[in-house]
Amino acid sequence: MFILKEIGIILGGPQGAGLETSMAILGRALTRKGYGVIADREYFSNITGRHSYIHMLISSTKLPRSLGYPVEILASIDAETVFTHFKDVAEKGVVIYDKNQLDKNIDNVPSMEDYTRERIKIILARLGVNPTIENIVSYLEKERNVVPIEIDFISIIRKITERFKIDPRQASRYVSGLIVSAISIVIGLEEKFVRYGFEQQFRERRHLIEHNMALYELVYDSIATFRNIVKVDAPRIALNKLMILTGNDAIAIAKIIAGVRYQSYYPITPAADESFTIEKYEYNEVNGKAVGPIVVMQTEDEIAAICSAIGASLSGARSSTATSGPGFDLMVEGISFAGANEVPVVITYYQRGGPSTGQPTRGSQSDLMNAVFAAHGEFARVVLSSGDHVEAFHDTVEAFNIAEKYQVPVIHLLDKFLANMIASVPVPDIDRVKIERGKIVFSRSNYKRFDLSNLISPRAYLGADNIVMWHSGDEHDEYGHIVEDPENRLKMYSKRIEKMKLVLEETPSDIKMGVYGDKNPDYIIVGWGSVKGVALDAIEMLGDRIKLCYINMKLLWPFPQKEFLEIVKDIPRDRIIAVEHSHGVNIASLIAMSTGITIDRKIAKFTGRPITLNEFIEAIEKIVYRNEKRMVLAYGA
Amino acid sequence: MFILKEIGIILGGPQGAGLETSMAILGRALTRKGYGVIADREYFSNITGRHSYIHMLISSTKLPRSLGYPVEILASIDAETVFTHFKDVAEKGVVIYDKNQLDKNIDNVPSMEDYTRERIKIILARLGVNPTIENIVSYLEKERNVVPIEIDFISIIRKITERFKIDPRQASRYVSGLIVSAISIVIGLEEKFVRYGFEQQFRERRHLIEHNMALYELVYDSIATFRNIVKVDAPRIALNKLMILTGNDAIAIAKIIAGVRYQSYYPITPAADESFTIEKYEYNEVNGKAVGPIVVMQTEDEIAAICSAIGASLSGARSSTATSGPGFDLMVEGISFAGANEVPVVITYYQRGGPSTGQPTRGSQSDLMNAVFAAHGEFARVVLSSGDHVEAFHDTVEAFNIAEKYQVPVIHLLDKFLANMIASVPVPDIDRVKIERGKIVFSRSNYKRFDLSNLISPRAYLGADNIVMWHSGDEHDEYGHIVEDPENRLKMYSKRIEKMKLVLEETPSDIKMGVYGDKNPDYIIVGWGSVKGVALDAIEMLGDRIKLCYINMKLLWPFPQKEFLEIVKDIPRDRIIAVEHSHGVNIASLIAMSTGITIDRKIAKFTGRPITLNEFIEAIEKIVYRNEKRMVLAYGA
Amino acid sequence: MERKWDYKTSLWVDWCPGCGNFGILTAVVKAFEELGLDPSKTVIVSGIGCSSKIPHFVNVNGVHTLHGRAIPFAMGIKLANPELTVIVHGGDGDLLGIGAGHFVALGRRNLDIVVIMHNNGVYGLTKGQASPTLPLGVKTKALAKPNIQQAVNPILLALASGYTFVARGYAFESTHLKNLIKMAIKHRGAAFIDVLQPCITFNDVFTAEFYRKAIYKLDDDPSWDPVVRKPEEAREKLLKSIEKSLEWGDRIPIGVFYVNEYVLTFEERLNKRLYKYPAINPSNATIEINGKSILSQQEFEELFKDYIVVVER
Amino acid sequence: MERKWDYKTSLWVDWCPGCGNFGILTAVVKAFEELGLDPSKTVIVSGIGCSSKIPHFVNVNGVHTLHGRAIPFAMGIKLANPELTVIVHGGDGDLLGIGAGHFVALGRRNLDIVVIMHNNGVYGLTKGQASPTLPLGVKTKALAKPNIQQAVNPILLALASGYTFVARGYAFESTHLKNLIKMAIKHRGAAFIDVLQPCITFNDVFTAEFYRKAIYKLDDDPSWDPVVRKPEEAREKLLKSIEKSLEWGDRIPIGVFYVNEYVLTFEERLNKRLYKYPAINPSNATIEINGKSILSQQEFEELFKDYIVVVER
Ligand SMILES: Cc1ncc(C[n+]2csc(CCOP(=O)(O)OP(=O)(O)O)c2C)c(N)n1
Ligand SMILES: Cc1ncc(C[n+]2csc(CCOP(=O)(O)OP(=O)(O)O)c2C)c(N)n1
Ligand code: SF4
Ligand code: SF4
Ligand SMILES: [Mg+2]
Ligand SMILES: [Mg+2]
Repeated sequence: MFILKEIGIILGGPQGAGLETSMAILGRALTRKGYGVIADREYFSNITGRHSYIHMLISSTKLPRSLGYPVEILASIDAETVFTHFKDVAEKGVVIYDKNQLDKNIDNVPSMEDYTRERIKIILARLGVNPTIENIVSYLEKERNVVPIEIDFISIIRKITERFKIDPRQASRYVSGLIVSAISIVIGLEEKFVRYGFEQQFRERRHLIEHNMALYELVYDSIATFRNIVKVDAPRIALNKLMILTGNDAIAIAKIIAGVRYQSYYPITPAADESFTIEKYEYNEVNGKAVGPIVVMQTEDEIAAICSAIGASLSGARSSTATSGPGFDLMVEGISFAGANEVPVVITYYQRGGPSTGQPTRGSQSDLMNAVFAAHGEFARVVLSSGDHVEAFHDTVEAFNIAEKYQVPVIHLLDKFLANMIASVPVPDIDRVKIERGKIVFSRSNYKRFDLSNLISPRAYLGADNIVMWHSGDEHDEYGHIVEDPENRLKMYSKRIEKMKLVLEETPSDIKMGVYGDKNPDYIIVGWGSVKGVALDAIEMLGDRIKLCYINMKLLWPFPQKEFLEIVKDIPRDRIIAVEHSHGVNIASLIAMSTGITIDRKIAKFTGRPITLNEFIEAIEKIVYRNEKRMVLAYGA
Repeated sequence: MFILKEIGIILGGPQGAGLETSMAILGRALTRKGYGVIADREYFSNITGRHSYIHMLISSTKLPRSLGYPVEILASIDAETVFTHFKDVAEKGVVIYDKNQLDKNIDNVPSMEDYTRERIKIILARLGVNPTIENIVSYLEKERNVVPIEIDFISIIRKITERFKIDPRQASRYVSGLIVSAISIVIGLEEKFVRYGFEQQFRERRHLIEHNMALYELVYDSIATFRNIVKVDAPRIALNKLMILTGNDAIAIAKIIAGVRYQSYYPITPAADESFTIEKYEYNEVNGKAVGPIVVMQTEDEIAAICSAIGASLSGARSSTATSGPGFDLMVEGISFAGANEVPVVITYYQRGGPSTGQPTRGSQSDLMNAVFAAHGEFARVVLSSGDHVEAFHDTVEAFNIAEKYQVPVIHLLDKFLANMIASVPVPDIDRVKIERGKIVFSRSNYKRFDLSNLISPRAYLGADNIVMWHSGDEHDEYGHIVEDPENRLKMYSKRIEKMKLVLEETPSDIKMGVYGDKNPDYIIVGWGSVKGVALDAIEMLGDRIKLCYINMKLLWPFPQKEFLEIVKDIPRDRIIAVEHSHGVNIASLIAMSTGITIDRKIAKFTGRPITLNEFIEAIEKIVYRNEKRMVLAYGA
Repeated sequence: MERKWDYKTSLWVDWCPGCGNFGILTAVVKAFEELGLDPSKTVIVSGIGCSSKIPHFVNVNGVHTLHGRAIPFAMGIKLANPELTVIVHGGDGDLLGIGAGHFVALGRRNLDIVVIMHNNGVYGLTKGQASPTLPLGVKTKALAKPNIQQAVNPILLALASGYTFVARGYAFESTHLKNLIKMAIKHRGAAFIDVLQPCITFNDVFTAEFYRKAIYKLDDDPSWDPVVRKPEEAREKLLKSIEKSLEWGDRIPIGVFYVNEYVLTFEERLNKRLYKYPAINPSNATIEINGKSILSQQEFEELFKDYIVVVER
Repeated sequence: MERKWDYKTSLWVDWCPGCGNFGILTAVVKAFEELGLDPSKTVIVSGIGCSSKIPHFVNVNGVHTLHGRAIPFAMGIKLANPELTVIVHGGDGDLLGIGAGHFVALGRRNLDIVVIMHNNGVYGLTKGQASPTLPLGVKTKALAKPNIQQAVNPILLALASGYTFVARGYAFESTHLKNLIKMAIKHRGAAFIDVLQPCITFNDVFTAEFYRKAIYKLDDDPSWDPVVRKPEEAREKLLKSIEKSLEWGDRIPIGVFYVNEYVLTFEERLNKRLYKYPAINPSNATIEINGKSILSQQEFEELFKDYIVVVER
């Protein structure tokens, strides 16, 4: 095998077997050595037993942005993983599997969905392979030159439990370390990095470090012949310090830095982890400075989450909530109250597969129109999206700034891909963080909360000395008292909507959108959110054949019509391609309504799995070379 | 005064004084004589004391469709009415007022909002009129040739209470009859029609008929000199039988005829009256046929309203709910469940002023985007609107048909104007009513609720013999069991969305839109819902100067792109005018996104009051003759 | 009894091994078997959560709805077709957190529905946050800090809300639980069973061991009679059961707390207004004849005569 | 006491003449006066309904929110600035219909908020539909048919939910009500007052005449002591007050049903985690210095060191 600049890995096993732990250990270990790492986590809406997997990319030259197929290493904890992913292993790749599973037949994998089983059986039948692990492994070996690496999971773990006198019922805890060890050995990661990974992970349970290092040695002995069989180049990324975190964590940390002091939530995938992280940091002192207190409130439902966040904002706290589609739906009425009363509040909205409960643990970008248009009546709202962890960090701060400067609800529209993806990223530059709270009134006589003389109302917090004020969801006068007079209505209603103009005028262009790639492109790709990474990699890879430019839309509402038109002014309409993790590719609708530009080249994916580089490139090629209009992608298990 | 073909009337007084009763009595009496009647009801979100009024039009030649200013008759119960509406009385019109209010100063009208008071004071000051009733009446008489008709309310009602030994605390009950009498006398309506009005109204409290007729005679004596001072032509409408009802009632009746058997609601203005009417008819037998039983369920909130309606539909009932903006917001998650599980359900959505509580008793069309786009995830939904009572009747039936044929949630998008407007309309032709329930399976082995072999799933009701089925808000397989397989996802998700195509293909064009006016117009006006009446009257009135055509959009989603493009294909883009009771005139956005046509001539009104004919004509003229782009209307108190 | 139907589906049950939900599933299936319920006339309605997956594992109609909303869905199903046996399953978060408003409302209606609550003290499916039944100050392993909210008492809340059958079962006392479920189904009116359910993955405080020690059966006390035997007894029996509901900790009673058959069911109340209900009901009433309204033009005008005006020339 | 503030706004009060809300308004204003509350440190939070218009008539901060949601809004306001006196006003529909879930949740938190419920048995502002407190079978004049749902018992529900101060007042017993309000405001923890409020326009059953005859004061019985005087008494006192809460009809008790100061307030619970809370709290904690983060780059990296990896070449 050649020395590779980057390698893809799939680690698979049943939910609950510790894959997340493996991902964290491996991610830290690799980053420690200086590699760039990214990893997507795919799992069912289930706590124990269903198939889950990590799809990881390790790069020696850059911080990776996207994932693709095939992968060099398939590391399986169970038979289901092999059945599910065998076809994704690269020619000359590696498959790691448990010896004890060799004779497992696909019909004896109850955790597999019937639909999937039938589908895979057909594939195997076409290949003429009997549906057992043994047959698949030998098929891979023979037909695809894949190197099989067999490990006896049971006997290795038994040795550990015996050596350390561990209750055998705890044995399964060691599977994650075993798989980390195996992968490390196969890619030749030095022991000290593996140890670092274990140390970081088990800081608070130090005995586990020792156990896992012992495990590492046993695995080493067992597969020593395969050491460094997959050769990845030495890292040459010019960064000495990195953060490795999920999107949830990036946003949680950003919220803390932005000064959130009230975060409400009702548990929901994939948003809850954000609140959990904030709660971990609810009060800290650093160099004698208090960071906090942050009240992190688990409410009785999402309605209470949004309403209490609005209440906290009225009292003067930077305030936010986090949810996904079903929860957002319940927040809509509350958001309309924030709109009517000009209350700053940030709603972090992680999209997952809908409608209804949909695919709770899978990703999507199908809620764009919901974020922009849900709620009765018209009022100013801002919808902001982020293309990756670093953007998400800074946009989170920006979301609070916009909310407070314009006294509007801001929806930060993200997705499950970002939420659960871990990535190694540069440490954010804290100096870049600006905290703008807008104009605040601390004490005033004859205070008018909704003064009509300016588009931005003078904001005072409840409790401000000598200030008494009213808020009402009913149409109100400058004091906040209910008034139904038509002239007052006309002024107050217009004022609230027309703030949107200020947002458009004053928001810096890099918050509105990012433009990447060729200055004189043949085609322009438009997307937002989690499309960014794969799009940037694709334009780079296709660069010598097709000149591409990617517009990463960030300010989705109000739509930055002027800037968008400026960028696309010279390109023929049929050379714009819109991409989205949805069926409708709804960004195209938003563009049409905001600019009159109709985009009919579209790339859609709505299986709940992220767009991978291989299929994306293929789709672009089909559009460019074969004049396809609509590409529906479906790669990934 | 000339003999008029039609006359406008304003009846005003405090909320709770019986204006609605006056409207009902007068409406029936006038219809009995053969006049066409329409009346808008304006009132505060208040039970007793705030200013409310009826704006009515009586026509001798047609069933009127819109209202306008100025009015021939201002009939006031209190001083506030005179202050609020004096400027709306036509030259040579009539003002009816209570003698006891003559010296009332505007500063002594506590029920008037401060904002309004100041506004009116400025107007009066400019006219040089002191703010008392006396001064206003004499101003009207001198400067505007208005005929003042003074009535001593107190003494007349005292006579009645004394004659019939009525508890004086009940005296206020007679105000509505008094004002009906006065108007009837002024327009020369014969006594028998007045009696008919009272008889219909007080069917169940017959003594009130006698009291009110006595009252009529007293009023007659008191203002006999003014008998028939306002001359309206004899009716010449060729209909012998009419219905007179509100929009709420028209829809309630239509639901009963359509076969609704479960209607859920949580009280909210202006939707609750619909459910109240259905409940009145919850079970009846006509010629031995059972109409019902209809379970009309007041739920604990709107979430329970939509969820229970979906549940009832699963059991096989034609099922619906009715609400307005705040309630709809709460239903969004439920609607997404209906979408995901292909459950037919009708949501009757009466728009009122938003956002938040907004203007709960005023009208708007500002919820279009909410109706079309609220809810996470993508799925088929249908949004249908109606331009008037007759349309609303038939569309209600159609809404159920569409819901059941395509197994989708249907949102019937109406507004407060229609809901509370009473109108005399032809009796609907019951033969036109078609009830289509779609394909139903009553018993089958190996039943698959979500069979993928057809875009329309085979529907069975819960309880069908030998059928067991599952529904899940999670993505599911053909049986309704949760499945996360990506291929199944792709198929099932697409299937649900692609039903929309069938709706577009199969819906008759008159349900999609109505086109009125000139075949070769200079300008095309596009609107929907309650814009229809005023638009049709305007194109008629402007017909000799500007050739106009009106497109009454009815099927709002899926948007009937093809038909729309066909109609506008020959008209320059700058000759299309969009009209809506909203700030954004959002139908233009929906058109832009669906057809690529950008409309930038817009007429907007968002004071909560309906667009009146006078201002609408003026706006069209300004657009046509002065090249104005955006007209914001604001007429009406 | 001849076993006509198989009440288990072939689906793989994806709860964690050792989860209390398995015990509940067994009891449900056994109860249905013993009652011989017709699967096509029986409906399990659930919310969202680990527990709410149960309809897929039982071979009767299943409606797996939205988080917290099983009760309103069930209400619509039942009102439209009162001949169905309708059973709601939900988690403690589902029914007493986001769904508490509906839980209270069902009590006020006494609709003939059974509500079975899988009470595991946590939000299982979202990875172990505190649920509304976890007591103040308890720190399970998934929590970073001890629980900051008090527990709601499900039995007390059900009694306060008007449920006319209130009981508590334990997931791993399967026969006892099965009997409670049978009684609840046979009861006319709103029935509630609070089922103590160990969550092996997230709740390391209220474990099977804990419950094994703490629970005792109300039945074991021969003087315990929770049934209102004449209307006048209702107040006193209610008070007794409320008193009993306050027991928690070392000694946790399971069994029937309260039964009152003297409150009219919602179906009976509707019957007073809709006369032929429940025999004729929304699911079986005729609404069209050959695609036409059941009313002729004349009948329509007769029915809605209040709105019709005949012009008098 | 010197009267520093005027607690009435100049707005016209647009309730129906004779409405019980006037009595409640008087009592509130008087209570505030006697407590000398600083209007700028006091907040009335309300839902939507006739009753919920009250903040506009009182000259302290007013937040007139969404139907049923006053409690969560109030929670956010109070948690963010625990120094505010926060009082929730709502209708019976607002708090026990659409808002019942929040009502229950507040009890579980024992947050230091007062909830005053205007109990008129109807949905006033939407024209008189039955509210959750209207008893089964009652037909008020706005109803076409007798009420088909049972009433929820607000006192019992509050007790079951964990409120630590529970009382009932009557709108037209203004002084008595004023005293209840003062006690509730002074109480540390979640306080609930059920205020019987005649609706002159829609409720012709539970009228002022009706109440005048039916109500009696708990205070009049010298043996009535609702206050938990030591923790061990809580259970017994709770049971007594529950028993009392069942009285309704000819004899309706008003006064204090239950007071328990031994339950930690939510603020106190938070203090255990956030140490300086409530003194330092979300409304007054520093979040920026001259528009910059309060942390330097180094401090940032220190705080989040768990996420940082230093590359080892
Ligand atoms: C509106 C909404 N909010 C949140 C969620 C996320 N969610 C899924 S299951 C669950 C809670 C599960 O807890 P519980 O009801 O106790 O059931 P268990 O899993 O413990 O059986 C939540 C909050 C959701 N599906 N919908
Ligand atoms: C989400 C929502 N649903 C319904 C309404 C309509 N609504 C306004 S006031 C009200 C009920 C009022 O009853 P209650 O809370 O008892 O207050 P009251 O008027 O009797 O004081 C309702 C249902 C609303 N504003 N918002
Ligand atoms: S997480 Fe708990 S409740 Fe859910 S399946 Fe596992 S053990 Fe059962
Ligand atoms: S309707 Fe009833 S509650 Fe509302 S203001 Fe009038 S009397 Fe008071
Ligand atoms: Mg639970
Ligand atoms: Mg009320």
